[in-house]
Amino acid sequence: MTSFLYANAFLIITLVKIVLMLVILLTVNAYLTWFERKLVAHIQSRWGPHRVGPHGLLQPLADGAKFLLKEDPTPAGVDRFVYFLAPLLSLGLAMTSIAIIPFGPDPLPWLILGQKVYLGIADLNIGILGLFAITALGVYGIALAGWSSNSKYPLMGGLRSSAQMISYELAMTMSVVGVLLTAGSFSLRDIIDAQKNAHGIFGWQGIFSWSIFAGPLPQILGFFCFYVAAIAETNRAPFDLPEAESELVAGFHTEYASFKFAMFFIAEYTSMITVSCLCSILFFGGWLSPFPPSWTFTFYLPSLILIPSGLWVIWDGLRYETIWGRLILPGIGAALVAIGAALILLPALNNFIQGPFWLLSKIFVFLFVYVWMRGTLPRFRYDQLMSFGWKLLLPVSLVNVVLTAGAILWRGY
Amino acid sequence: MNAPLLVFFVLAALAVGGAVNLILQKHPIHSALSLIVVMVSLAGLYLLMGAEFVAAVQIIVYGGAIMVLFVFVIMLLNAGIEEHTNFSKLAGFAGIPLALAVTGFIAAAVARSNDAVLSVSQTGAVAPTKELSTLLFREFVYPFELTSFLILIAILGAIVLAQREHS
Amino acid sequence: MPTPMLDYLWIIPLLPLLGSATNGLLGGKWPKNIVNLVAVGSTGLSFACALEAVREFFGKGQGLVHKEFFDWIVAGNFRAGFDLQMDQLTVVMLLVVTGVGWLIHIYSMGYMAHEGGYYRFFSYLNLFMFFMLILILGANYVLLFVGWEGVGLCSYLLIGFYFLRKSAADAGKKAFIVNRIGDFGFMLGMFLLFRAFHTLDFQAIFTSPTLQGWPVELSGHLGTLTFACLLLFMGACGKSAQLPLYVWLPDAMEGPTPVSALIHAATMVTAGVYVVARSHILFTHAPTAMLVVAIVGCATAFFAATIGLVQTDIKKVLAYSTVSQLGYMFLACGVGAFSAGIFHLMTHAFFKALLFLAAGSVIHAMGGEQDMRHMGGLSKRIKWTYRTMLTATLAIAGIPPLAGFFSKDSILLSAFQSENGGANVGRVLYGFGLLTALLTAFYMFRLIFLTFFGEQRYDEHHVHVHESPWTMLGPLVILAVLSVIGGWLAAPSFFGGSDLFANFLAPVFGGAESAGTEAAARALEIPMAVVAVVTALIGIFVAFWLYLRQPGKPEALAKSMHGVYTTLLNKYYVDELYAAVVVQPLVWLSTNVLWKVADVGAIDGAVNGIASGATAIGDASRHTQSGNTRSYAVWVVVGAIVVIAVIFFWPTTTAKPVIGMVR
Amino acid sequence: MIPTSYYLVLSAILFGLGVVAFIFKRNVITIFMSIELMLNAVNLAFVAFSRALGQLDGQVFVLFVIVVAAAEAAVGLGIVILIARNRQSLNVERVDLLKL
Repeated sequence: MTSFLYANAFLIITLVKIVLMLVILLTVNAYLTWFERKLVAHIQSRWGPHRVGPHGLLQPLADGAKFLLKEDPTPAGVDRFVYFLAPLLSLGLAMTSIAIIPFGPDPLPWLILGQKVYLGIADLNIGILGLFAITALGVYGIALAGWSSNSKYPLMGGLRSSAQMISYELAMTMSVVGVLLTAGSFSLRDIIDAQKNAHGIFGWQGIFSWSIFAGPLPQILGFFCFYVAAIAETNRAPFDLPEAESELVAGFHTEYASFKFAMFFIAEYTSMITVSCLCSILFFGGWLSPFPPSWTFTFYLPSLILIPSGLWVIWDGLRYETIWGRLILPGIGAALVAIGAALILLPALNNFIQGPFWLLSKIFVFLFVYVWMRGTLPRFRYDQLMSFGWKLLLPVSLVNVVLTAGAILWRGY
Repeated sequence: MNAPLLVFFVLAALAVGGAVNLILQKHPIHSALSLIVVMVSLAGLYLLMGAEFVAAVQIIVYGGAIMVLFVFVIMLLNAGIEEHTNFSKLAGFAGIPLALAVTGFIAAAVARSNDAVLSVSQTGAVAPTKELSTLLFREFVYPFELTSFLILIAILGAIVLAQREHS
Repeated sequence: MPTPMLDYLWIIPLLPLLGSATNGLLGGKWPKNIVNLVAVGSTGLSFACALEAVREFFGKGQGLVHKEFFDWIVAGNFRAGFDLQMDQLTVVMLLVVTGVGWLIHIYSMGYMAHEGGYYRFFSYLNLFMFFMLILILGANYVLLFVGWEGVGLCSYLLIGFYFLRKSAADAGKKAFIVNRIGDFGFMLGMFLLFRAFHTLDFQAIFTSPTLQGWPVELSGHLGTLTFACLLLFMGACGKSAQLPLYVWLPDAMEGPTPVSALIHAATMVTAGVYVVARSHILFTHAPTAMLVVAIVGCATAFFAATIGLVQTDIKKVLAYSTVSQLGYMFLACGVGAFSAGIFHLMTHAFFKALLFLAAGSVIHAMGGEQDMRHMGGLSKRIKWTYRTMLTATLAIAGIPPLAGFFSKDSILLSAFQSENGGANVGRVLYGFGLLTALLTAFYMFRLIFLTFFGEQRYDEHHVHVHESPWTMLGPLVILAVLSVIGGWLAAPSFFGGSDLFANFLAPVFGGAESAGTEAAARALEIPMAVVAVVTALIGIFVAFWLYLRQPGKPEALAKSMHGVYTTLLNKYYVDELYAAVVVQPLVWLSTNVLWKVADVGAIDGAVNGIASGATAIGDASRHTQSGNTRSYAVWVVVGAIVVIAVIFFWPTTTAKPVIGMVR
Repeated sequence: MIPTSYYLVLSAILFGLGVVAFIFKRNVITIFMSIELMLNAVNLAFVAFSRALGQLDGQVFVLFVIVVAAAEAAVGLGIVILIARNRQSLNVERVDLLKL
């Protein structure tokens, strides 16, 4: 038995990783919706969900249940196969794209089945290209959904989204080229390492060596183009024309209900996460700490954040209206404090945690910006969208490529 | 029956199946989807051969751009089931034999050729993208530039063709 | 010392070519002044370049400048390069061509002002300049021949300039065809030379040991060189209108007068003389050929002069005088006085161009009237034209101290002294030359008197006589000056000095000059001159007496000597003769054999047959065009299969490797 | 492991299927797709050879083929749109004005 395990350790570990990743991803997605609703609500000075569970913390569960239990009608005259294929495609591709992202520099502190286990499922050495390949296929889900619903609003939505995605894919790919030129590799790991070694402005380490600030040419333009194009790729506000309620009801997924709709929903949030990952990895040094490596005390930053917030949660929980809140919130707080304490007590674990900690916090920041934008910006008009993509983003990203190449030649990287 | 061979056969079966399905399907969208399947599985084969960059480009350009364009056009024209006219007698009776002849000829050429290369097994390190790019931008730089012109002209042509002449 | 112009000698011919191209291609749209600017500018520039080149040439010291610019024909060991060369002879020709050519361009601006096809005219004229310059600068017979044919073409184009007038078109054709006959000979001559020397480069031939060791082919003995020279001379006869190929030149007067001046008096027609002078070394090796040249020249001179006596068309008279003057030049070459020939060529270029231009001015004044019988008494009305033309006439008549006197005198002298073919031959030649001089003086002054003196025989109301613009008169004056002073180069030889011109050309002709012994020359010089002048005066007096004193006389004479008169009037019926002997048979042959049988039967038959065959095949095969795309697809596939089959399954012993095919 | 000839035969089969589609499909767009299919088959052969010969030229050619295919698709689909617009049909057999 064990011999079998050891023989196919790689396969088994990978499978386990995949399952774990799925679970985590789904949870995160769920709570991302909660986070978004809360945040948008506060931006619009509302309370947002606060009925189900303390601070509406159980709202995602409620939503999930609703998605599962609602009636799932299939409109007449749809192309059944494609109609069912479309959501699967979107979700599947969105999920797959996460698999390429590495979440930490070092393997786990302990061996499993005699193997070093890295955070992250597959580490292709054409990583970023593979990612783009997958996102490139992502358009089918939406387009086909729009077409197969055999109804005019979805068709419109589908057409729009496929046009939009093709247009912005170009800009997105182009804007990354600068970083690739600097790093000289497609592999995400190599890209991050290149940023670690790059000496930044004034030769400072840490934040100033990230490729947005450092490198032959700071990739500010590149980042701008990439982020905007990526938002458009994920059909998020202010580029969410495919599902523009005011004109297309719900765009491509008008005809989808309950769980199939949920799939699109999850796919969208997953791709949001992917994009955030990419932004932080390509431009913000991935898991690199913003402080110079010499500042060892920053290793305790996770704990310093966890413990006070845990304490705050406890304190807040004790003053909560409902009995449930007064029971659950302190529990969470206690858990946070415990983790913080554990990090202080186990230096090995603490060292291991640094990379993921920084990466995750960066991802969180970008997700925040996502929601922030949605809460703030109005939606583009379609022609504005197109002209923006073709006449501004693409040229700018091309300029960025040229400048970077020139800088590399000039500064002899 | 080792793993790569297994993978090869799976992908090959996928490709062939997709191609057959392309022929059998009546609706262009379905044909397009099956073609996408073919392309993706070909990309898989490229990966198997270690041609990672080509595989990626295959998916990005073919799958992500060209086929999207096809689907887009199908959606735009709202193309329905293709009507089964049979005006061309010639195609009717000569089609299958001809296709068989092409396949047979090529296969036979492969079979009866005594070239050592044919028996070379596809193994070894992955094709380094750096070398590929070096080749592309050193030896093949003129063709490369020419293709850029080609693309430009194609874009213009597409625009000119597709725009409605508004009087 | 740097010699930029010599290093870039090709610029001199290139400029007119550019001008020609510019005018010919774009000039149609342009206003006249721009066309003028281009044409006159280009020729003027090339004249300036020529002057600069000559200056550098002298600065460089005597001797030959030979530049190879690029290979043109290279076949085996034969090389005909675009090589230009420059020696004293070239200098003379170059200055004459560019200078006179330029003046005539200026003149043409005025003369052609009211003509159609203005730009066309100037384009042709520039093109002619280009080819003429190639002709005189070329360093081998092939390049020379290019220029030779080129000027022929231009003269054709310009004679037929008024191509709507049938006579003009015919004259053009005539000139062209007659020239072809000569060129045929010229080509044969070249082939012969190539066979003998395995090269056609001037220097290579003239300095080749083959030629040095060549035995002089004595009179009566016909060797390769003799034949080659005779053939070359045949070409020269064609181009320079000598017997028996002179017939085209008088008709060439159909062209515009500046053309007659430039091409048919000053430059092109002298090409023959130039060729003979250029290949003087060959000729000196072939006395027989020289004798022929001399005789033909002399005969032509006399013959043309006699015809000139009775012509009434002012330009025709000049044409025949040109022919006879050319005869003089050949006479000079024939008796071995090449420098004298070239000298006469130069002076003749001056005064004959002047004569033509003045005649053009007269015609201009008379509103297109060319018949002298309808002129008269113009001397008061158009003074400048009169004065210049009188100068030229005196010059051609050989009155000292004008140019014509010196050149003609030296020719006669050398003719008198030549021992080639026995002393008597020289005497006879001299006699005819003298007689010709007399006739020349006579008909030229006949022209003057008929045109400018006596009572006016034209109608005031129809033609209002007016002097020409200064664009026309300027060149006249300049040429007049030249034809006065042009001869003084040779003057010192009379006052015990030496002939500067001959000395100047000496490096080229060197020993070839068989101008007798200096002492004998000295002794003869003065008497000869006196005789010649007296002859000329007699001629002038006769003309004066006949045409001013007793205007009735000429008709009476014509009556009395009716036969002679009509014969002369009809130019000895040469044209008719040619028509009967050559033209008619040719026409018959081409009509009945070439046209009716060969062309209609064979060629057209073949063409039509092919066409109808194609139609039939197309009609048969058009049924494959079903218009059905899928069928086309099938055909494509069939083609693909055939290709594959051919590539892979072509029967060979061993199976082909796939890669071999793929690579 | 996997002999090159496998790849070649596979590409031959795909090409043949492409030919079949090329002849038997009536829809212009589908015919285009069959052409793309044939191109893909050729690409496969290219990569296989480049791999077997250990030189990358084949892969470069593949890139060129892909570019050309993209251009062809752009123009071709433009033409298709025109056809659909003018003849209200995508059936190639209905586009047969070029008759005797």
